[in-house]
Amino acid sequence: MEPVVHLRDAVALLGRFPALAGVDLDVERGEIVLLRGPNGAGKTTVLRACAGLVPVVRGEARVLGHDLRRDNRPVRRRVGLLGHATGLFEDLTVADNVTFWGRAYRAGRDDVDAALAVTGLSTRLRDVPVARLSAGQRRRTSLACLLARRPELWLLDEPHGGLDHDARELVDRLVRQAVAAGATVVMSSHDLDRAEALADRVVELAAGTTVAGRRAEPVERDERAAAAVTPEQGAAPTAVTHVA
Amino acid sequence: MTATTPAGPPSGPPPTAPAAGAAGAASTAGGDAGRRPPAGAGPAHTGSAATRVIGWLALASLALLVLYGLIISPADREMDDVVRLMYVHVPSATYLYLGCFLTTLASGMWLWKRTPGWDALAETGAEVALVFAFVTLLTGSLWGRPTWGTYWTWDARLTTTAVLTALLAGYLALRRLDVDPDARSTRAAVVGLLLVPNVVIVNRSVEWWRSLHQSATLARIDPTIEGDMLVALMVGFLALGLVFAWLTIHRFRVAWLEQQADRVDLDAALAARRAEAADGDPHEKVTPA
Amino acid sequence: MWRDATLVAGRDLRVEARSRVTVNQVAPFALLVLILFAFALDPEGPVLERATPGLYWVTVLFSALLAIARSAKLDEADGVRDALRLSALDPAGVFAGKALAVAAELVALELLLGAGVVVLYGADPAGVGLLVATCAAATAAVATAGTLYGALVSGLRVRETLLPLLLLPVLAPVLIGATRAFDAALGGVPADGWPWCGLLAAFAVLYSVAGALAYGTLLEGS
Amino acid sequence: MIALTHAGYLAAGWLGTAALVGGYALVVLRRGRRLSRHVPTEERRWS
Repeated sequence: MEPVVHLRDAVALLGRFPALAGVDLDVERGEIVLLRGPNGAGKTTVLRACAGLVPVVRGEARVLGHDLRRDNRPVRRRVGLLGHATGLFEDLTVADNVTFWGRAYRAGRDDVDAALAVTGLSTRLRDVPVARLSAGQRRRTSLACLLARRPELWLLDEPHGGLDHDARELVDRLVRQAVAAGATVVMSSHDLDRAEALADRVVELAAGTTVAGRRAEPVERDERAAAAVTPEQGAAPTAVTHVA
Repeated sequence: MTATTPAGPPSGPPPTAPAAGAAGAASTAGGDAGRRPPAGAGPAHTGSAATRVIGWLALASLALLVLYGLIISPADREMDDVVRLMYVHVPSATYLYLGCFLTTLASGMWLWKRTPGWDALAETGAEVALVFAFVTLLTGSLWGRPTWGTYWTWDARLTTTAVLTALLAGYLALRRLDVDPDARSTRAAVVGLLLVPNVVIVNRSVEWWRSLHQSATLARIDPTIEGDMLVALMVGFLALGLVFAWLTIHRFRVAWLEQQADRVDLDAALAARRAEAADGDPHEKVTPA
Repeated sequence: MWRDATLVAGRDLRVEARSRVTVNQVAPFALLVLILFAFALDPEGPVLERATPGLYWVTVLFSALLAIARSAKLDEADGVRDALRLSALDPAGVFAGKALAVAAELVALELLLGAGVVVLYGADPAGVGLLVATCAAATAAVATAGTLYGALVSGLRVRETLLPLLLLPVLAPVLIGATRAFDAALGGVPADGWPWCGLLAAFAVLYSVAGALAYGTLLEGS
Repeated sequence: MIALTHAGYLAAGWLGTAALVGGYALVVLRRGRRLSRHVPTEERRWS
């Protein structure tokens, strides 16, 4: 079966800067893949490129069976991106925000309510303006927007960032539920212990290129510990398989 | 930047006929130059055999214009010697509109085809048009002072030209921004596409405004031009047309060079980033802005 | 498309209702401009009376710039543009919705300014049909063109200065048309005003079509 | 006297035009020369 994500030597630009200088990435349906690498390695840009938000200007890029370089429209509606930016309207309440984006994604009333309930936003925080929320609460609101649209491919950029322990557990639980329901997940994280426990596989990026973790490479479990202890050896080939 | 165009290889197709329609000879010459296969060494400037010919022809016809416009042709019965400003004013106004038309056409084509040559042509048209707009306003008001007794009057044509100059200035301000080149081109193309419709609307409304509101407009003096005066005007059209073509081709090549320079930068940056990945220490890596 | 338009318009107006920037800042600003004009031109003389339509529409235009900038800013917030691009919303619908919301704010402003002109300048509203039609057409023209140019400059660091530079020359015909039509309605012959109404309507149609077609492209070019 | 002032307007118009167009032409030429240094010769497809 065709992989959900297939990038081959993909190049993408931020302005004039080649944020991606040749990324290889293959993700099969139902996988949870962790992108790992130092700041500026291109993790965020890979996720945005997979969503069709950053054009891939060289190389191959196929997501959910569509060529991103030809037409990214059918892809965009089937992916969900949880980014650094929340995409929320400060003056509107949590419920207003989730309802608006839910309707913008053609989600039903029930999906919106369910998403609010699952993220614990259906009670006290429901009618609070986003401007008054903490960073973690905003992240939860974004997560509710993502849930409401029920994407086939989840693209999570630092999903654990700025969250307390309970909220991190919530993220992990939602990810596992989504995968159980047939979704695929690509994520980046600086909480490596937690993320690697969640992920099936790690792909290592450095300076906008894939340095380890291509599908074809042999997978060895033992290297994970070494990589976690000395993250500055990010360029060293490391591929990890994990049973979640 | 050429490489960010979604379709087509980053090298992009050759520019489609710069100065298309500017002047018959000029457009074929420029087109040939643009389509020549990348063999041999190009010069270190934007000149070519064709532009040198156009340049010399332009200088010669400008000399002819001085001869006819300032010496041979007679003074007008009503306007006296200031009529000689018309030999510059009328052609430059015409080429101003031609430049705007070029920008709108190229903007539309860029939005459709997304080939970098059209983007360069759109920028070229607007900038050359702005130069001719200044010439038009200068000669127009200098002509107006002795003829109408005032440098400026709310004449329909003058007002239209003034608004058009503001529109061109806005368009070029948008083009000068240092942002993502592809996004800038797209935004500029939308503004450029609306340029001619805007001019038409402004012209209609101003024309109407003056005729409805003020019956006693200054009598416009449009004498029937004939004889040597007609010849002088025709020479003016020829000379400024050659100047327009020369400027357009050169400016187009500057825009083309800018795009190519961007692309070269991309290749260099790509190589640098790959080298960084191959042997880089993560601690030395700089986070991109 | 219309479903998306009402969704977006509802959101923009809801944000407006919550933040009250138009009510608390733009509206007082507009009235202030009216008062400043009275200071600049002798309020007792005939100048103010003759200039009333022009002053009215100049004030509307400047206030509209504020409303348009604010409307555009709403969709350039962190991540909102990405979310819009990922959503199933029709770009034409988003454009229509934003234009509708701006138009609604403009209508409120125009009513307020109309009252201000009557009270402060002693204008005598006659030819009500023409006045209403002119307001409707001019509002549509300003809202559509403004939303399009607001999207054009959104996300740029220099948007505050660039928006007036790009938009005001474009709106010059609207100012002329609306002023002439008001002139005709207030003092002259209403029949003279209707062609101007037609011009304004044509302008609004042009920019509705252009905006609906271009908005998706502009959303992409981030 | 009037003819003289007219000559002034004329001179201002013609010389101003020459300055504007000539100055712009020089700017364009110089930009072209400067940029040419940064672009490989095979991309300068004219001669």
